[in-house]
Order: sequence, then structure tokens, then C-alpha cells
Amino acid sequence: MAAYFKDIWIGVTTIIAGMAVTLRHMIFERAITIQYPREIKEMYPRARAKLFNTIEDCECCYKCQRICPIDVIFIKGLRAGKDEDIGLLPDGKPKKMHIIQFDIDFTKCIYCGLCVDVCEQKSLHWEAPQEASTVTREELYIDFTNISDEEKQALIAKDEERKKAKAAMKKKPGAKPGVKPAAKPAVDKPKKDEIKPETD
Amino acid sequence: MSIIEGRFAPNVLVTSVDKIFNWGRSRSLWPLTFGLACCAIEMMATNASRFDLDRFGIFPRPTPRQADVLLVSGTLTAKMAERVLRLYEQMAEPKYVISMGSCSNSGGPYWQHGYHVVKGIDLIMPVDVYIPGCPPRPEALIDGYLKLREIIMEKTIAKEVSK
Amino acid sequence: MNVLTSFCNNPANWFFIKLAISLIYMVGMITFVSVFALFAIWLERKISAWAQDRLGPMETGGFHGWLQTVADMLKLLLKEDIIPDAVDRPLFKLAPYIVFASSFAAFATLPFAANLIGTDLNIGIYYIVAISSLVVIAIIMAGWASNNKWSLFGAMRSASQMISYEVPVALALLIPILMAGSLSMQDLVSVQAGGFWNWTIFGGGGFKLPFTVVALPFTVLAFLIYFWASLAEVNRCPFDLPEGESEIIGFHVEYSAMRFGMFFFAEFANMFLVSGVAVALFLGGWYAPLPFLEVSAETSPVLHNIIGAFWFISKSVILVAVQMWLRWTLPRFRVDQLMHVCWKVFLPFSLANILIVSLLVVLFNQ
Amino acid sequence: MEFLSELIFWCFVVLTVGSAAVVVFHSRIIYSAFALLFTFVGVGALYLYLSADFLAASQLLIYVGAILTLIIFGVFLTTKVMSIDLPEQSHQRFLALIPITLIGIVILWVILQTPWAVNPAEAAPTTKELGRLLMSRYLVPFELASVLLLAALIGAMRLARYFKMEE
Repeated sequence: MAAYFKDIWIGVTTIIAGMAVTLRHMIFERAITIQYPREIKEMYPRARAKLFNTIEDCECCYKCQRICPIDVIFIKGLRAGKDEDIGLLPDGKPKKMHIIQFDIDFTKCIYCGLCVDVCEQKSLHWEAPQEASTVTREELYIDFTNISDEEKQALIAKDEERKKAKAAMKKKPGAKPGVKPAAKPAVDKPKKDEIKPETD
Repeated sequence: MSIIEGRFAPNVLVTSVDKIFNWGRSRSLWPLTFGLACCAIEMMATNASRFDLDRFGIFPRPTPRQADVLLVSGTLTAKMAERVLRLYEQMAEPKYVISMGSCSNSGGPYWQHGYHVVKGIDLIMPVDVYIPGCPPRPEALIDGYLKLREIIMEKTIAKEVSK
Repeated sequence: MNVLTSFCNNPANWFFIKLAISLIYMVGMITFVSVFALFAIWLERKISAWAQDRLGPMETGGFHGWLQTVADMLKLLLKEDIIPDAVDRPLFKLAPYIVFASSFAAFATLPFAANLIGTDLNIGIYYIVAISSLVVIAIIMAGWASNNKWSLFGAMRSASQMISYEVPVALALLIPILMAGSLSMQDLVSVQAGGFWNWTIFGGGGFKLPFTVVALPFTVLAFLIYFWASLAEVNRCPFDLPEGESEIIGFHVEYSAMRFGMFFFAEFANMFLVSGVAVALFLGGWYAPLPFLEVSAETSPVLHNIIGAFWFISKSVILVAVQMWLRWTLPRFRVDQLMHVCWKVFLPFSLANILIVSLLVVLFNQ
Repeated sequence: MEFLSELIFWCFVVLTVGSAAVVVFHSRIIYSAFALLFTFVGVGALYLYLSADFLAASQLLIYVGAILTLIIFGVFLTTKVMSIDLPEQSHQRFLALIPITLIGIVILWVILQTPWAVNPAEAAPTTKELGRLLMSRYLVPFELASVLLLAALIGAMRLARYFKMEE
């Protein structure tokens, strides 16, 4: 019987205590809400918000592509001719590559930041606002290169020419040119198949 | 679809009615209480005090019959896909789908070797808004909702004009 | 004007005038209940937000999102009305109407002011208790017809809870009835005239001083029991396990669009109803807390009614706000705890309470 | 006034009889149970026409609030509620004719013998009078009913009690 009345007493007092807590929050404590589109909270400097590549600073070293754990960076660079001058990198060295493709597939990117860590020129970096919602999936496949398609075609054509010239140079001294390229993939392929089950 | 949808040709009256309807629909987006993976944590954070989705009239409903938005928040495994599709089919028109995070956008980290993950929920249902991020910050999620609002504001109840 | 006066003076036409007045009252009451429900849903969201240090609806309609529930209702009206294949169609369609009609029918005897009452039945309060019991059947109907195990669970829980809590509610309501000696709502209100010290909750209710002091703890207890048990009657937290959002969702799992909106409306209408009954029976009805705050019927009958309605509605809204406050404070009961509280705590207390108060009434009623 | 009142009266009569017919004739038991709701409401309304307001409210409270809920719970506990088909035709029609005729004659006799009040009494509060009668003239039946209910209550508790498995 005593336990029964004690239970009731505890029930009543705890309800009153709880209501006092909510009342305090209702009246005296300020709301902590950030009214997002009206007031925007500043991102922390190291926040992993959105990847951005300033293509002018990019060395095209393929490090980011190689370190990306899920392979969402697609880079294609073409070696510039020795006589070409295409500007300097942030650390003062001359640029050596034309970048005709630097794509990041943001539908897949997991924002791990390995590519940013590995970038020596600091061209790949985080940018503040993360909001990038889109209506189609294709819009999230972002191309960072700043050259037009015609320029790309021109660069590719130029490269082809150079390669042909190089091949012609090589043909002169070398014997049996057809063997080497055919043999190389034959060696590579079984290797890949062996490795694959392990990684899975 | 509600009964008046797709009955009238587009005219002045319909467009002004459109505005009112779209206003009502876009200001009251009730998502389904439904989380799949780590993105669900950010979804909860967005609903909670700091970001407070209730400011926009968005508060989660526990049953698909009363929900407007299916927020697919996280990795959609092949096994779960059936259930999510069923939930989507149980929802009442007009219904919208938001794909939140890389996993639901395209399979995310599992896009190459994930034998168990659906490579993007747009393979099984129409998606209105994609939010990138892994997981997206609450701001990004709110931005997604605002984007969805803009999309709804452009919709019409009029008959589709055949081109 | 002359035509109108002659029309009104002819006794043969009184019937039509009565009919017109009751129709106007009915339409006005439906409007009031709808507007109140819209307001209450907004208030609920605001109170929940404030209790959690949030802001609640802010964006829709400018100032503090005051158009939020209008947008919600517009959307619910426009949504597709799903009737699943496997449901029991006639019952599924009928249930929301019965819920809405029965919770609305109870408003007929709620005294908003001296003359603002649908009909002052001499069994007014008994009628309200009786008509509310229709809701149970409608909820079982909804839960059964949905052909969904969760909705059936919700309906069964709801039914057992509402039937159980009807007992303490009725027993607690008997205290003011005993003191006033009438079942009519206006009689129950009018014994509490003249200042808050005459309200039934403070031991007034038509009795003078020695009784008031002795009966004070028992009347307060009766009010508390009524208020708590009525929370269970309208399925509010902490008794909201029939519609526990996170586990079973409740009897309206399968309802969409405006059919769900009707359940939603009925819930908030019921909240006002139980608060209104509490106000009428315990908190002085439409009388002001202090006598000089009201206008007597002799000086201006219209103003008398308007001020009365103001006091009644504001007291009820305060009680509704307290219900919401409780909801956002307390967690949900388990089923066995729910039944324990009803049968082992509320029932013995209210029985003892009735015994004591009736004894006091007999002793002091010389 | 008279016309409208009569119209509403006939509406309630149709409601009562119609739903009672559903109770009796419908092949699905759950429909019968829910149709009882309208029968009870209709009967309550008919009580109101006899100026028995307290009785009408009691009809709603007790029959709809308690008994009908119990009936529905009982129906839920029957197996295969959804598919069960109640037999609509009787097996012994001619044998059944005898008691039905007898009962019909009795009812007819009662109807013919009763001096029906053409104009019902003035509507007056019946609550006080009912209470007084229950506490004086009909005290014994009242108390008997309460003892019966108490016995039922105790029986229900005995049935619902948790027993330890006996060795």
C-alpha cells in the first residue's frame, strides 16, 4: 500500500518537474535555430563541402585519379610540345600538359578528401557552399576544363600528328614494330584477373 | 491524380488556379519517416532544432499514405529496393522523390564493386531532386527541398499540350 | 423592414425563424471548429518547436508561418484519395464521417455564452458523454476496414483505452453535477457566477464558505482526474499509443488526403470539446475570473454574450495549450501502464472522491 | 413544424428498421455488428420523440459505448471473420412457423390492447424523477442489477487472472 501511494507521488512530482523543464525551454531559452536561407552559417575552413579544381594551377599529374578510392576522377592530359609555352604552375615550374578532360562525378564522390591531400599544386581544393542539388543526374557530372570543344579537337589532332611523327622516328632504327604492342596486353590481362578477386 | 488534374486546356483561369494549388503543395511537403543509412542521421539533424525543417512546414509522417515526399536517404541495397519501391507505390499523388547522398544518386562508393547496391534510385523510380554529398550537410538538404519547391511551382494541372 | 417585423411577429412563421437561427448557428459552429482546428494545429507545431528550442513554422505566409495549416489543408484536399483494393469499401468510407459527425454533434450543448448554445438540453453533459462514445465505434470501424494489422492494433488499443477512461471521466464529472444538482450545461455554469472563488474547481459550485474550504482538495482532485482521463479520451499524449507515430501509426494508417484530414480535424475538435467541458463544469464557464470584467445582461445583452464567449474560448484555448504542453513533455505510456493508471489509480480515487463529496453536499446542504 | 418533425421521425424509423434488417439479413457478421450502431442511434432518437431524453442518452452511452463495442470485440474473436458466411435460410421452416405464429399473435394482442397515447406528454426533465424512482420504488431491481453486474465483473476478473502452471 505504501509503495502504491509512493508510486503515485513520484508520478505526480516527476510530471510537474518535467513540465517545469519544458516551460523553461518554451519561455526563457532562446531558439538555437539557424534560419538557413536567410542566415547562413559560415563553414569551417577545413570543411569538406564541395570539390573544386582551379584548372590553371593543375599539373595533370594524375595523382588524384590514382588515389581516388572509388575512381570518380577522370583526367586526360596531352603532353605539350617542347617548344610550346603554356604558362607556369604555382610553384614556378612550367606547365607540361594540356588538360583536355578533368571530370569529377559528384553523384559518386564520397568527399573523403584524399585527392585534396595529395594535390601538390593545391589546385584541387574544397569550396564553401555545399548546396548543389540538381534536377538531373547529368548535372552532377562536372567538367572543370576551361577550353572549348574545338580547342580540344585541335589539341587532339596536334597530338596525333606528333605521335605519328614520333612513331615514324622510331620505325627507322627499330625492327619488327608490330610485336611489342601486341605482346604487352597479353601479359597484362591475366594479372588483372588474378588481382580482382582479392580486392573484392 | 486528383480529379481535376489533366482535364482543362491551359487558359487564364487554370494558370491562376495553378498558382494557388502549387502554393499549397509546395508549402506543405511531408516526407516519409524513413532512413536507410548514414544520410538518415543528417536527415534527423535537419529535422531537429538547429536547422528545423518545420520552419518550411516540412514534418515527417509515419505512413506513406499521408506523405508527399519520399526522401531516399542513403545506400539503397538491392534487397531494400523492393520495399522502397513498394512504399513509393503506396504514396498518394502528387508525390515527389528526393535522392539524398551519393549512394542513392548513383551507388556512391559501391558503384564499381557493390554487388548488393542499386546503382542509383533513378533506375527504379523517377527522381525529382538529386542532392550530392556523402552525406550532404543539413543546408544541402534544405536546399534540395527548396529546389523541389521551385519545381512544384512550375507544374500545372492543365492538360498536356501535344506537340 | 416592416415586412420583416410583420413576418417575425406572426407566430406561424416562428418555426422558420427558429430553423434559420439553428442553421446559422450550425454553420457558424462548423466554421468556428474548422478555424479553431487550423489554429490549434499551428499552435501545436509552435509549442512543440518552442519546447525544443526551435522556431516552428516560419516561412509560409509571412509572420511566424500563420498560413501553414491553410497550405496543409489545401494540399490534403488536392491529394489523391487512395482507397486500397483490399479494404472494406463501405466501412472505410463511412468511418471518417462518423468520427467527424459525432465529435461535432457534441458541440450542440457546449455553452459558449449565456445565449450562445445550440440547445440547453436538461441532460446536456450526459448527452456529451454519450455522443462521444460513438467515436469508439467509428475508430474500430476505420481500423477494421483498413485491412491492415497496424491499423487494427491501433483501433483495438484505442477502443480499450477510450472505454476504460470513460469511467473515470464520468465519475469525475459527477462531482460538479452533484454540487449543482443538474445535468444542464447552463445550470452547471450559472452556479459558478461571481468571481473565480465560486468556480467548482475551488470548491464553489453554488456553495458558501465552510463547504468551500472543506471541499477544495476534492474538487481539485476531480478536475485533475477529469483532465488527465480526458487526455486519454481524445488519444492525446501521454495516452497516444493508439497512434504512436513511431511504431504502429494507428487506425488511420491507410487513410490519405481529406479522409485523413477529417480524423485530424476531429482530433483537434475533440481537444477543444474536452477543454470546453472542463471549463464549463470546473472553471466557471463563460464567467469572467473577476466579476467586474464582464458586462451584465441588463446593460447590453449582445455585449454580455460576446464577452462571455471571449472568456469561454480563451479559457478553453489555455487548457488546449496545457494539453499540448503535456504532450511535448511526457513520453508515451505502455499499454499495461495505461490500464494500471486507469483502473488502479483513477478509478479508486474518483470513487472515493464521489463518496466524500456527496457526503459533504448532504452535510452542508441545509 | 408538425410536418418537419414527422419527416425526421420517419427518417429515424427508416434508419432503425433498415439497419435492423441489415443486422438480421446480411451474410457477413461484421456488417451486422456495425449496422447495430445505426439501430441503436435510431432507437435513441425514437426515445427522444417519447420525451425520454435521459433514456435516449443512456441508450447511446450503454448500448453504443459499451455493449456494441463488446459485440464487435466478440466478433473479432471469431475465427475467419472475413470469410464466414452465415446461413441465410433456415432448415426447418415449417416447424419454425408454429412459434412465430404464437409470438406474432401475442405481439398483435399487445399492440391492440395497449391504450396508445396519441399526444405524448409534455417534455419535462425526467432525470430527477428516474433517480427518485430508482432509489425508492425500484430499489430492489436496481440493486439486483448491480449485484448481477458485480458478479459478472468478478467472474471476468477470475477468468482473466494469470494462473501459475500447476504441477
